Amino acid sequence: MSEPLVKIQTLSKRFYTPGGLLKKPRSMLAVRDVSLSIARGDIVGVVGESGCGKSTFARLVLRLIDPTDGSVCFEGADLTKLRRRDLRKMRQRMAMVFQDPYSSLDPRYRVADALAEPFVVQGDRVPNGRIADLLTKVGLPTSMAQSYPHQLSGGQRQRVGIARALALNPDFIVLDEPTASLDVSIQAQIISLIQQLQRDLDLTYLFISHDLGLVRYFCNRIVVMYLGAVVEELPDPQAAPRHPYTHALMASTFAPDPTNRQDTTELTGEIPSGFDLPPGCAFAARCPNVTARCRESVPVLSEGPHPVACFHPL
Amino acid sequence: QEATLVFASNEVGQPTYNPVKATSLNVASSLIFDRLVAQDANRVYHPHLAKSWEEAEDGMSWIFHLKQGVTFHNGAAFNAQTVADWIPMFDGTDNAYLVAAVEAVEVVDEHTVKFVMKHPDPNLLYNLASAFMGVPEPKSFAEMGDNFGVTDAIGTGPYKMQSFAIGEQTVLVRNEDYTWGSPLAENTGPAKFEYLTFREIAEESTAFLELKTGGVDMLLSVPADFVPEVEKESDLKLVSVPGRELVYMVLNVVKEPFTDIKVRKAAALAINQREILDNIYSGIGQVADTFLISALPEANVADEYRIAYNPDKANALLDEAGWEMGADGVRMKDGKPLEVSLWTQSDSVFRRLTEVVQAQLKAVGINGQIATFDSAMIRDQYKSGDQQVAVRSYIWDNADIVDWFFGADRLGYPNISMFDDPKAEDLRAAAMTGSKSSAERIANFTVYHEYVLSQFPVAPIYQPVISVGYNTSRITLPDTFNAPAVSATVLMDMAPVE
Amino acid sequence: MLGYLIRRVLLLIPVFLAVSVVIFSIIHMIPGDPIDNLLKIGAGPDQREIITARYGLDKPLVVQYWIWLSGVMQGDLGTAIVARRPVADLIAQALPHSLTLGLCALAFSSFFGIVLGTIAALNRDRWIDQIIMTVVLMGSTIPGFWLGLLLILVFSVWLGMFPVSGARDLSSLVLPVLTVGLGGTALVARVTRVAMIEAGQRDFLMLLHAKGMRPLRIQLRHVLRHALIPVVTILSLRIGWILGGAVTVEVVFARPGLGTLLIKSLNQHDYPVVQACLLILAMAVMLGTLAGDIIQAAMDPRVRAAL
Amino acid sequence: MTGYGKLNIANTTLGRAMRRPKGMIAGAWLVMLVFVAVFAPYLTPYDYDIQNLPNAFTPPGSEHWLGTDEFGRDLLTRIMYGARTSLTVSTIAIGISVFCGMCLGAAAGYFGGRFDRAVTAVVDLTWSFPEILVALILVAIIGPGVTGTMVAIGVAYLAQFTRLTRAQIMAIKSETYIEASLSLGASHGHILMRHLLPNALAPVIIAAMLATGDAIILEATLGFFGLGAQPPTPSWGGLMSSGTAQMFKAPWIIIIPGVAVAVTVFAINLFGDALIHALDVRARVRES
Amino acid sequence: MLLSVKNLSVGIGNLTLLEGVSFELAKGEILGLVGESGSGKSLTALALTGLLPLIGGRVTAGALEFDGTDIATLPKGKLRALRGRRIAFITQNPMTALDPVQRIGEQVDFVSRTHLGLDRAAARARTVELLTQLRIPQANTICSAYPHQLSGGMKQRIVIAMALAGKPDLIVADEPTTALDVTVQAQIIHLLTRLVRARGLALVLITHDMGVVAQACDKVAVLYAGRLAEQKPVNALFANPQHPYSAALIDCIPRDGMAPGTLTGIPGNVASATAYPTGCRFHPRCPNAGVGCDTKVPTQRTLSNEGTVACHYPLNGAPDV
Ligand SMILES: Nc1ncnc2c1ncn2[C@@H]1O[C@H](COP(=O)(O)OP(=O)(O)OP(=O)(O)O)[C@@H](O)[C@H]1O
Ligand SMILES: Nc1ncnc2c1ncn2[C@@H]1O[C@H](COP(=O)(O)OP(=O)(O)OP(=O)(O)O)[C@@H](O)[C@H]1O
Ligand SMILES: [Mg+2]
Ligand SMILES: [Mg+2]
Ligand code: NI
Repeated sequence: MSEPLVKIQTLSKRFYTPGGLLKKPRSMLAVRDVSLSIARGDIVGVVGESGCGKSTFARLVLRLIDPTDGSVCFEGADLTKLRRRDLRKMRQRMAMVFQDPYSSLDPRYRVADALAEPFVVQGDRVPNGRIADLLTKVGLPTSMAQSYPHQLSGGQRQRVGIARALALNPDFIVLDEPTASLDVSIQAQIISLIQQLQRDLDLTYLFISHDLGLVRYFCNRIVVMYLGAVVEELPDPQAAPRHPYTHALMASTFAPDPTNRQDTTELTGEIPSGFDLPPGCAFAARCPNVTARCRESVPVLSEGPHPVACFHPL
Repeated sequence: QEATLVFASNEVGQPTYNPVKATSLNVASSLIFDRLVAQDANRVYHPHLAKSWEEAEDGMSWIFHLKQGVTFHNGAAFNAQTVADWIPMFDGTDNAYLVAAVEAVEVVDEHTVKFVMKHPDPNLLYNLASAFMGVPEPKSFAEMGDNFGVTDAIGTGPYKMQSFAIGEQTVLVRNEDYTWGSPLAENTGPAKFEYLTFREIAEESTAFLELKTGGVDMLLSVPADFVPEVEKESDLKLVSVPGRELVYMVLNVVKEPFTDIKVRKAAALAINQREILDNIYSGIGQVADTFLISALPEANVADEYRIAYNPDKANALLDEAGWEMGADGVRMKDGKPLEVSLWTQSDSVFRRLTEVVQAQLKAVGINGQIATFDSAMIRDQYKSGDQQVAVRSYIWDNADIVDWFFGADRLGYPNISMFDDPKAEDLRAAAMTGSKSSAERIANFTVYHEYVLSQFPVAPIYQPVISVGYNTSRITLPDTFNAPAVSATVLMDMAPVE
Repeated sequence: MLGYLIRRVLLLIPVFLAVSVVIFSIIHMIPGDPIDNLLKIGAGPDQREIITARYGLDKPLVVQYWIWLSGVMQGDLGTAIVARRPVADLIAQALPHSLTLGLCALAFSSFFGIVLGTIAALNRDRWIDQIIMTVVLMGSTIPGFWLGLLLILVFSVWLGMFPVSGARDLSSLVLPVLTVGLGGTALVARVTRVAMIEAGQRDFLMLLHAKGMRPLRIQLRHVLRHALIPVVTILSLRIGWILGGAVTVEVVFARPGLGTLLIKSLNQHDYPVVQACLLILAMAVMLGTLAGDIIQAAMDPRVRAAL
Repeated sequence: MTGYGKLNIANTTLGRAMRRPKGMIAGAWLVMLVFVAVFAPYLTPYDYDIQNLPNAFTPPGSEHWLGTDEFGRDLLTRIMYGARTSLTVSTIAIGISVFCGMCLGAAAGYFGGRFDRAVTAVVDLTWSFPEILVALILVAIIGPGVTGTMVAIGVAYLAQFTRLTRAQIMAIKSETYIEASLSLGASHGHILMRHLLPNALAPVIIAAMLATGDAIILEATLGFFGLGAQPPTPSWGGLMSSGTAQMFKAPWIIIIPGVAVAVTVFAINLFGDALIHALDVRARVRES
Repeated sequence: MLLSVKNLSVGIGNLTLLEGVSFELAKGEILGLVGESGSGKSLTALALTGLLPLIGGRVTAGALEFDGTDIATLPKGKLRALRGRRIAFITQNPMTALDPVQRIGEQVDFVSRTHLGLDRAAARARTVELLTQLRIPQANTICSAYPHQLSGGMKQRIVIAMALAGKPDLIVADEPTTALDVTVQAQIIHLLTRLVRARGLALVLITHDMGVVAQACDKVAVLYAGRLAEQKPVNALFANPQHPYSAALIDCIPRDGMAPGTLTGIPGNVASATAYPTGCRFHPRCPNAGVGCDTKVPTQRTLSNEGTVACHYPLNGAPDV
């Protein structure tokens, strides 16, 4: 294995809710000790339920926010230590596509302006024909350059978002639930577009989603997060789950097949709040196989080809 | 048997009825406290609590014979001892200057006192007639301390204080035992109204409205603006009382262009007093041509010193002084326009008056830039000496006002004109401290006054009268009063309509 | 909740101190000298020094502030320089007038504002909404003092229905309350209308309908209740605004209230009185905000939870 | 390049605002007022400052349409010139206020932290005070006159714009497109100038518009207390102030300037309403 | 049949947003209503519960027979008595479905107090019982809680409890799990299906997720742009989708073992209500579109005896030209 494109080591982020004069400040670990290497051309999926820290992780990876701990190396350069100016240059190499296509475009910017912005902020001129080129690449008519975001449908906006991410020819793109707010039919379109772009442009993806089915279809490697920590890393999408949480996730995905009905759910109980995590395994409260040990000590991610953080993996 | 009166707007907000300590007193205080002497409309002194008095030849002592049978509201008797206790109360107060010349008060017998003087004071009777010389009851005065004049006020006057809310109203109740009223009024016995309510209304138009709509029965001073309105109403009537106010324009003698006496004189002659009287003051009152109100003997200056409107002379003087008329109606000299700052207070009457003054100055080519300040700030501003012209008024009825406003030791404020002239200082000293008797004092002040007028640090404008407006369906009043201003003398003759 | 209240009240102390510093320094930035008001014609030159010393005005500002503050802490607001009376007396005399006017105006604008705003919101975009909002808007575009004068002209002078000025009985309260209240009504009506419309678009209303609840009950028990939360907040934040906004109106109607006192003292540079008036207003503002917070917490469990 | 991030509010939006009947009537009044104010010297045969005392208190008639004041000056002329003062004072004051308020509010909202808390605390406190009080005290400090009034009004409204801008910035700051811009390597300056401020501008413009109306009232109130423009410069408040004393003799002197103020402020509010609708992106979609 | 919708058309203003929708539902059955965003699913739900006037809409044609009465023409008062009592509604987003300032208990109590005439205590007892049945721990405490104190899944259960409180015959659930996490979604769907089976209720389950349809429903009605595309028992639909749209929709869900690149989605955009295409509204996006699709509106046809389809060129079926 050659040097990975992105190497993430023990990345953590703690959020502090500001205590006012009247409120006690509280803090939560939104991301806990996440380590991950992404090789060039890889598509790594991150799944987990809402609020488990996926977006925070994505932001950390691109250093849109500063980590509390840990490092992110991009081609050997530690992003967390780069100076502002170098970081800005480095941003040409990586990009992000956001979850909500409705708020990820400035309502006052025409499509052309939005696509020109990457060049402007980098202090470059927009190469001739680049905007039309980008639009074509994401399957939009070039006439759309003069439209405002409110004139576009959700899918079209998301395509603009993708085009903007592609503008500076990055190597690495973080996709934060790019299809979560779209219709299934449009989701499929966007997924196939992303897939095709990956192949054509030799991109590396960190793909974030709450939909395990989608991630299993789309990614080479899957990281499962629960309350800020990685609980399992599936080395390939078809690997059998070893963590009870992954298993539950899989069981909760409804297969579009009426002949194969599942009628049970294993999970009961509530996701604990990140502010006051119980000691021990964060999943203990909902785990069907919970033991006394789970409630006392925190399992660590095991080594090996199929790492899992559980005392009694399946 | 009650009436509601409204104080003049300049009497609003008076904080206390303590005559010894107050810095200002309103009409109601003259109903609560009586004074030793009273002035008539011609400012001649008449007996009141003092039946008669004798001044020593050398001016070093005065003997006062007091009225008998006078009692305070609380029953205490008024006698020589009262006066002896009273005069020392002024020590250390703001009003101490009134009796500063008195060395000691000696009780001669129960109803006779002798004032022993430090030095002759021809002004003593004037001082004794002032509102601050209303006689309080010494015992309760000592007992009540700062509350005297606030929660209660005990004098010998025709009315007792019933309640007092500062800035709001004062309610007086009749003193049924009163029989010692000043002979200047027709009625010397108990007053005719059982209750009098004095309201304080700062806004003149509101006060007028109250009178018009019957909310109050009498305005103690109807603003000139509303005089025609009052005249229009069938059940309202006006009586006028000579006032103590004088409106004038000050010129700063140390600021260009008024360092040149010709320009000062021109500015003074540019003021059309008659036009102002007719248009701003509805023709009520009279034009002023000296710096003192005309009732004072010292105002009787030689005609050459009187300052009257003369635009031709003004223009000629300005031409002489080298100020050439420019195309836009503003005079120029050495390329500089004749522009002056014109300061005044922000009250609406002053603003209007000043606007007319501005227009009149403009007519002879002087361009005035109005700046208004509130009454507290403007005094501070005068101290800077930046003013060139100011429009002001004073309320005072003694010639020593000339000393106050033109004394060289008060430059800036009150000497707004920055007038500092050696000859004037000599004359001033003679008038202030060199006079032994009243007659001498009058002569000295007249000369001093004439000299000041001849230097044009000031241009007199207008001398108002006080117009008392009342509702004839509620109140009857005689048509004329023998008093220099609205006071107990006037109000004692006020009677309810049957 | 109780703990919150205690902390919230304790928090008022530093705010109060900060406000007192601001008020004190601002007042002393005003050029002019109150002593000039006290000097009488004929007073000797030493009189000025005597009076200045009597009021401690010759001391450094910091010392003056300290003297003032320690007095205030002990409930002594000092002595008015020009009015020469304990400031507390003056305030005690003026405050009831202002409070009556302010509270009546507040009640007036809250009542009419909420009623009109609700009617407008219920008839959104129909003519009745347009008319109400236009009239309400007109009410807020008229300068208060001018409206006051006009009301006097019409109701007192022409119709003779109410007294022109003063504060002696209830009838003298009508016109001032109307004048002050009208502007407030506009504010409340606008906020209520928007809040009602916004609350009327809440998702949970659909479920209330689905439960078979009567529409009127939904509007009054649920929508209005939600709409009142922002209305109360705005009202509590602007309580000082409504109280202090009466300044001009008090002058026009010659009401011997705090506003009249303040303006007069400001003109005379009677520092202690101006300071006290402003301090009282600031207290009213702080207490208003506090009351607003409490009412809001009482009305909204989410707010309570965040405490 | 297409007009990258350019301000596109003024031209099209004003047009849209004017297209609504309310906006049109209100706009027409305002345009007329500005016209009259600018060209006053050419529109009236009278001077605003030349006194003609015998002519004082002429009631409205054919010679003087709105009558004359206590110095015999034509009231219509003075109202026209007064519009100059009142409009200039209020717009400049609000301009100052908007500028400073936006700077403060943007800094507080964008950078947050202690500075934000300090600004918010001060702003909230002053905001709760009636503008008239703040202005009265400031005029007392600065001194009366046009400059004093402008500064006082400007400062009195500072809190409002700081608050508003801060709230806007805070709201927009959490929009994803800001993060998107950051992820492309944008600097703070770019974010502030190209995204936050332009997007926060619309509500601020509307608030400024409405505040201009309030400022006219405030200016009139200060004028009423004799603290506004100094004579003979006419201002609406000053006219009303001198009219109070003449309320019975010549009620028109106070009534007419008051009507001018009320109508103008009303028009500004109506126009502001129309602007709100015109600026609302969603409404625009609905209309198209 | 408990519910039979015949030719339902719904309009708002002068726009016809729903056109000729028909389906039937018996007790104990679950009907899945699927379609992309804007296809008219929620409008159908509102029509079924008589809530269309809330959004300014009205039934312009057709009949909505519920237990023999046409609720489209029922007077307001009677409709309100029916709503919450016999027809219950579960809304999409549990986060915003409850009044945030009223206690949970009171909100649920209201239904049984209004519709079943229970007094305060009885209503509360019933509420507690219902919540317990829905596997909400400590139902008593929850009753005095406020909505913000509960998680999304919990709130959705409260909404379900509210729906059940009036002992309804028909429940209309508009995307009850879209806002929830997958694990919670699974719980809720299972809960609903179990309730329907156990109590013999009828459920109209609105969703855009073919997976949910496949797992939970007995019958499916596929909506596209305000018209019914296809309607069939669930097994038949998945085994043999005849409308190209149904087929495409099913293919949008990634399945285990799908090869990369096989997921293509449906080209184009969802048709907008203000600019519906002429003829078959799906034709601009349809891979099978042929002559006539752009002019003629397809009618509902019964091809196999299992349901109806409205397509000129159905898959595995004779074209209708
Ligand atoms: N700026 C922030 N300040 C404080 N807390 C934050 C901040 N951003 C996120 N959090 C908290 O961190 C946790 C993780 O949030 P994050 O947005 O990363 O979750 P997510 O997995 O992306 O969720 P979703 O699927 O809803 O997008 C949440 O509990 C959230 O409340
Ligand atoms: N109040 C309304 N006014 C005008 N058009 C409306 C209104 N409500 C809905 N529509 C239109 O009616 C059509 C159907 O809307 P509906 O809400 O039923 O769709 P849906 O299938 O529920 O979509 P989603 O999956 O997004 O909930 C859409 O085109 C929508 O634009
Ligand atoms: Mg996220
Ligand atoms: Mg819907
Ligand atoms: Ni370009």
